[in-house]
Amino acid sequence: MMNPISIILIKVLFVFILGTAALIIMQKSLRSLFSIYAIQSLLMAFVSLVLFKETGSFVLLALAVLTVVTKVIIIPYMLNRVRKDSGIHHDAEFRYLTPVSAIIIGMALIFVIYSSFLRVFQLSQDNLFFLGSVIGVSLAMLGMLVIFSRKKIVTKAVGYLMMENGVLLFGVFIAELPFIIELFIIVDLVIFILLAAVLSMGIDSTEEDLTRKLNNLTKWFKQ
Amino acid sequence: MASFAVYFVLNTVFVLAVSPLFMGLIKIVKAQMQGRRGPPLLQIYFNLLKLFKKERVVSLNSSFITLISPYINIIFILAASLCVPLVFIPAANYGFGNVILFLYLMVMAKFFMALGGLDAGSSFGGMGSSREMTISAIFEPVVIIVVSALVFVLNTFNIHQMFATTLGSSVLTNATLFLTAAALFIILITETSRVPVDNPETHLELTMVHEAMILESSGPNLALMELSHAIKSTLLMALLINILVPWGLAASVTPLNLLIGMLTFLLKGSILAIFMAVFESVMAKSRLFGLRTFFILAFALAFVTIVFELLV
Amino acid sequence: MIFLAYLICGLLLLGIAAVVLKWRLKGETAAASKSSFLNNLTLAHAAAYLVITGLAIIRLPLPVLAFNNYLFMDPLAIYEVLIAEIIFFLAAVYGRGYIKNLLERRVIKVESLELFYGSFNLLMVIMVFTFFSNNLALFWILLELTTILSAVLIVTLSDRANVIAALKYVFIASTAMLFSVIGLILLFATAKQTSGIGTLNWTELMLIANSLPPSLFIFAFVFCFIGFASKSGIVPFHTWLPQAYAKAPSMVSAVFSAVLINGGIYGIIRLYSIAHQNSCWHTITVILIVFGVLSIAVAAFSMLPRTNLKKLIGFSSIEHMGLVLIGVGLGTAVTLFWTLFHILAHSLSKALLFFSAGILKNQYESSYLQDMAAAFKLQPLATWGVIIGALAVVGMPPFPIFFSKLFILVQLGNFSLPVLIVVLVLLLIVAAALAYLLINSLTQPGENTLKPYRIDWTMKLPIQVLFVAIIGITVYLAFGLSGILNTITASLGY
Amino acid sequence: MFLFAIGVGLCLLSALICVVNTRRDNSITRKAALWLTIAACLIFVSEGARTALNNQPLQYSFSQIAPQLQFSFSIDRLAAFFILVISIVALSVAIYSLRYIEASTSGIRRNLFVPLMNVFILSMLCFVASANSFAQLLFWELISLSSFILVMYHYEKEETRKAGIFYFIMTQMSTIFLMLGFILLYNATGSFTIASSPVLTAGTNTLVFIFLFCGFGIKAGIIPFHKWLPYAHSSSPSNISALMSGVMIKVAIYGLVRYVLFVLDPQLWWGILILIAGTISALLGVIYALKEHDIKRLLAYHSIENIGIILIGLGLYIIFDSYGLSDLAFLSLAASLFHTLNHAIFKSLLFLTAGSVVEETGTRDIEKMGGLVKTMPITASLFLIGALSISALPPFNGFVSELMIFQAFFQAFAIPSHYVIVLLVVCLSLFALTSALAAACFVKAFGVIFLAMPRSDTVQQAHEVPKSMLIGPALLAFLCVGLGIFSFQIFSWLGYQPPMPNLLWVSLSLFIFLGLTVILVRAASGHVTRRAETWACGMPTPDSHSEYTAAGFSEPILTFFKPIYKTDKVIERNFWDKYGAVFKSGRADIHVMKIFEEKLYIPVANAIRSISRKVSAAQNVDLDTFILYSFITVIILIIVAGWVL
Repeated sequence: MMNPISIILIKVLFVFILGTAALIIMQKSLRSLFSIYAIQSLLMAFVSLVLFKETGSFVLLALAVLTVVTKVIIIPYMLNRVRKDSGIHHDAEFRYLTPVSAIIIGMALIFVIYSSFLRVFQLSQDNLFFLGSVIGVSLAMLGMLVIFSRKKIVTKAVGYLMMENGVLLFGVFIAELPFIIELFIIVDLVIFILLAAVLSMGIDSTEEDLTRKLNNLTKWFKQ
Repeated sequence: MASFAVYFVLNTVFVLAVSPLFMGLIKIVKAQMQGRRGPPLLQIYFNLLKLFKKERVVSLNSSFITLISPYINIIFILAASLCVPLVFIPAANYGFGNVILFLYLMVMAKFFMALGGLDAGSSFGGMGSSREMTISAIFEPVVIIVVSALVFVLNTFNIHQMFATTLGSSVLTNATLFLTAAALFIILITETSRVPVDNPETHLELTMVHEAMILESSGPNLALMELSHAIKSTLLMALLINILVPWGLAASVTPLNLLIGMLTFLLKGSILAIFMAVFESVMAKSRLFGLRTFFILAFALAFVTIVFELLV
Repeated sequence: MIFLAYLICGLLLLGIAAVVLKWRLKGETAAASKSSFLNNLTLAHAAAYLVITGLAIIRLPLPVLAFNNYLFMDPLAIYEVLIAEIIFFLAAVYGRGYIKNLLERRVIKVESLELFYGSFNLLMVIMVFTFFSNNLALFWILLELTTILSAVLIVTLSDRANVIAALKYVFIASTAMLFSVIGLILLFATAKQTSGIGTLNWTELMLIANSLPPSLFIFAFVFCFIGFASKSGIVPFHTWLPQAYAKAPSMVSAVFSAVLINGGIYGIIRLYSIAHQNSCWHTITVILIVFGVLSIAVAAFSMLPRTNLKKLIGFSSIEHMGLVLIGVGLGTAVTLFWTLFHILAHSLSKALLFFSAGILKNQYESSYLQDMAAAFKLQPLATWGVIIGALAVVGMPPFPIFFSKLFILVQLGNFSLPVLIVVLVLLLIVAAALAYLLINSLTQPGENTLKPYRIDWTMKLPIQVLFVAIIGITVYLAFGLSGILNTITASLGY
Repeated sequence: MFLFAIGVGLCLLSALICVVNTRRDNSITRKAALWLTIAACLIFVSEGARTALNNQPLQYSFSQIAPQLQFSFSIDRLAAFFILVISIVALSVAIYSLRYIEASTSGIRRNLFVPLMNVFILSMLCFVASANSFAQLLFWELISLSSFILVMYHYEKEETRKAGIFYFIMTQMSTIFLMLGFILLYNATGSFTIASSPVLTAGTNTLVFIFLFCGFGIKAGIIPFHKWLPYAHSSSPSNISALMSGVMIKVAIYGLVRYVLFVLDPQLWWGILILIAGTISALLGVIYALKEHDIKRLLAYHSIENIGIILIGLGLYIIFDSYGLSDLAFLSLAASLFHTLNHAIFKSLLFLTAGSVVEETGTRDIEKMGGLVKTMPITASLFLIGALSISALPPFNGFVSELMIFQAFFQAFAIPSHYVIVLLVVCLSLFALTSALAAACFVKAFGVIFLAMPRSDTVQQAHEVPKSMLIGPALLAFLCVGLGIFSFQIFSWLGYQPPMPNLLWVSLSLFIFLGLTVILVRAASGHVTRRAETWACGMPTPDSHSEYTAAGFSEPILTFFKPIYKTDKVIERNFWDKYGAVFKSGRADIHVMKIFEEKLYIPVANAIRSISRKVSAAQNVDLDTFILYSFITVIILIIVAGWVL
């Protein structure tokens, strides 16, 4: 019922999204990290567009526009501001997993999720929906993996954003999902980022040097 | 009722009368064994009379316990004496004769004797009480097992009825009674504070138990203590005698029977007293903590009785 | 209508606050008057909410649906809202003296008062609407907003440790909540597949509950559960909780412990009551009981080495959420009845504990147990508050948790004896830990250097009210509460 | 039932009076409240006695409050008997407390004393009267709670803290076992009502028994679970110790009797289990008591001993019953219950008088007492009566119940199984040992506390206690004698003819002998009594240091039972180098191992502690790890949801 080209397109986009996820897991330079995130969000917007073309639901179009505006432009911009203010440009510390093992775990994860979903969705109506859900959940899990395997708060924030992307990816396949919900999710996301940024620098940023504070923060984190 | 009243008077008077006699007899035999002449047979009676007449000297530290404990001793021992018929068995026993009652009446006496020992605050008294209570506690299971063997064999827990049963049967039917009797003998030795458990003749702190407790007693108090001790010995002897060789014990209250009963008891008691004296002379005083073996022996004897009876 | 009343009430007061702060209490005005003004507003807000809810209970035939079925009011929602409002109100009363104390001790800054009270009021509004939201997605969003507001409330004390605690809270709760969205989407898809129209409304989901495909529903439930569990401090998503409770001001801790964590459980109860219509509920029972037991276990073992009173109380909340989860999971009308009662009892007891702990913390300027010397002499009321609260939480009669705990356990025994034994042993450890820590800390002899800290009557009043309330609800159970709880149970389709 | 309700009302009113007046330190309020309690107790005593005699059960049910939540009460003969036991002791304790509370403590804390005591007494009564197990559990917890707070009364003391923690944990443990038992019963029968339930399967029957036995056993202080008892009894105020030791642990016995007799289907091995547990408790209890020099702890260990004796009776009942020997079974049960009453009476008596002594001397260490018989003669006499009763000496009440147990034992030969007979004979001998050791222990206790010279200065300032502190115990002492002498008549009155001697005749003969002896001695002797110094082998005037001490007194017995005490000897040496400087010094240390504490309680506590540390350590990490936990959980959930469900 769907245009085969669209299906192939979406599948290709999925592959790219996973690729960006892998890059986010490995990337040490914060600047590139944010760029990759922007690219990933752009790919998400493309998925929405493709689906919009298929279903004609304007919700998806709005979603694509919203994604581009917030995730491709605003959020990376804000993140870069934080990066410049704090003076931290690299996050080279990994916990629990090295980049290579993280990728391997990630692959295993995708397979596990795939096989679990396969059993549950036995009589699924929609092949693409199934694929979307697998990729979405995997992306969410990979985002979580980023959160716990990277040291810096900003990187963790990117991990969280990636999780959010995964969830949205899952969501776009159900066109009827009320638009207001999606909007709320994105608003929530923006608030979250603001909060995380403010928190990670402390409330009273005028009094003390930001750099020292951020360094302290990692130390404080031990307890 | 009448029969019991007669028993009450007769048994009490008889036990009061003969108890010092056996004590004296034991003393004489022991002296003879040691190559001495020993006191006259009736010396104990004179001693008691003399003590009754003397003044009472009590410690400055002592309290009313010292005053009442001799009385408590004698009355409880006398009450216990009602449980053990020496001469004849009354028709009704009004609850006397219960073997546990018998034992615990004696424990009550012992309890107050031990308190009396502690009352003056002398270290001798304390030591005596401590040792006495220790021995009695350690020995209690033995006594109870022996008693339960008796109860088992004779199928009653009333001493009066036990005697009636043994009186009505020959020794052979109750062969296991000999085992019990041996155990009873050990009880007798222990409860009357004799060698190897205690040495009644000594005032040496290493060995004394019973004597240490009554060290502070004097005058009538001491007399009552001595008398109750003598009665206790007689009662336990009577228990052994009337279980093992009850013949002569009067079954009905006639003057002749009573006379025979008294005479046979005197005879049997004298033989047992002599035997005890001999036994005491050939034994050595044991360490306090060495008594375990002695007690275990009695325990084993009684236990074997029970097992024999169970299996047969 | 009624919902608008709630909303307008909140907006109106915020407006007044903004205006007055701008014109009258500008900068140089004393901190105390500003604080008391803001507190008055908050009190008024909470009181207004209580009145509205009271009116709603008396006047409205339940359930009420409004705003295109996005909001609704059914017995369970009213019940939870009432609990929340009572606690908020008491916390506001308590806060009057408490915030004054904090200001005096310069723990909180005058500038952050607006932020603090603003978030506090907003949290109240959002909490109320969380319970009133009929739509699962709306529910999710509001629940997520409470996380952010809580983080703000924690952070207003502007201590490093607070920032870290807030950060942990935000990260752990939000990441888990994202999985709930996946669950929601799955649920939506499942509903759509079943009835043709995708819906996330409780009311509509209840209608089609028995025709939902079990395996998909379980899947959706599990994902939703992850998020809701993290909001309720269910192990292993609980890790934010002890620290957040310890670092937040005590009036906020009380709200967290008595209201906020009910939010997640509320969602689980709703979802479970849908599952209950479905054939899959036995499976879900197992999941819930496993997590319940796990929560109790971890909480029990974590309590023993605690040295911080507020953390200790936090772990006790985790334990109780575990128990509530078991109660929900057993899925009979009786257990639901007692679980709901348990939620009420737990909220009151926890509020009591945190209010008392707050006084003790102000007295000793520390919430470490080993510092609390001569507590009976210095702060008798707070000490008794902690003791009574602890006894109530352990489940001693005549405190209400005794009943709910016992009857939940009775049903658990029916479910599985070994699990019951495990739970009982764990509860024993909880009781032992509480007794051990409290006895050792509160009976310490004190030096004479410490002087009793003067406590405002507004801080004492809530504690006294809670004393009465805790005993009162046991009595009230016989005179009406029982009927209310039965209505709620029936309304959930048991 | 109406009068009972009035009694309950009076108790609550009395509690209320004090609660309302908490802020003021007013002795009149407390006195008034206590008088109300006394009145209530009198009602309970008379009503309990009446119901026990009439043998007509009283019943009352409240309407159902919530699902499963209903209160109902039923007082049958057994319950009435226990109500009688509780209220008699409560009565004398209340009388005793009139002055004790005022004398012993100060401050407004006293105001909490009366209400808590009332709640304590009431909850015990209600536990006994409850007709459903749910209500029993509730009152059980109330008993625990009120007594726990009372134990913590002197909370400033280090030992009280330890006792409180120990007590709280143990009572919670007992509640948990009871809960298990009750829940099992509920799930098997579908109701909380305490009634015989034929539908129980053998497995449930056994499990319920084990749970209930452990639950009630902990509260009763059966040996492996006994450790709380000496701590809690010794550190609580003495009137509370009297209540706890006198009646609280009996409430546990009531529970056990109730369930074993009326609900479950007893098996032979239960009887054997109870018998062995009872024998061990009795023996070890008294052996531990012998080494104690803390008067209240000594009494507490004797409570363990006596609970053991009560259990022996109960165990014998089950054993005989399962062989169909109903006469013997009844004798054992009667003995067990009678001993329950007796122990309640004499142990409260002992605790109350010990309380007076502790109050006057300011110490619980008997090694520091001595000579009190001269300054406190009435207290001493009352204590002596208690000591004689607990040592099971005729004609006091303790003797009668032990006599009955002995007689039951003696008839063990009626049992067909030889193994059981041998077991019974072994238990019998140990039981005899127990009773003799108890006598030894009380010779020590009475001798060292009251007799001879004072061992420390504080003791010399002791005075006789006020009247109410004598009347309370005197009431109990009177019962000790009365219940002993008239035991046969009392049993006949209740319609049971026990095969035991009529102690009235024994007492009569004792009386006759006493009269005769006194007359004869008076007649013979010169009535001269001279006071002189104690003879000390010619040494200078003996002072209190040369007295025999409590430690010295019990030393021989301790030596006999060395293997049980597990004395731990640590001997280290000093080595001297050639200049005389120490280069290794050491110490010699002998201490009696607290075997249960060191081998059972502490290892368990340590195991829990180490798990706790690990669990805590796992949570004492940073955010990354927390997220990792969530991550792993989510993966597991996905796998489980996908593959398992």
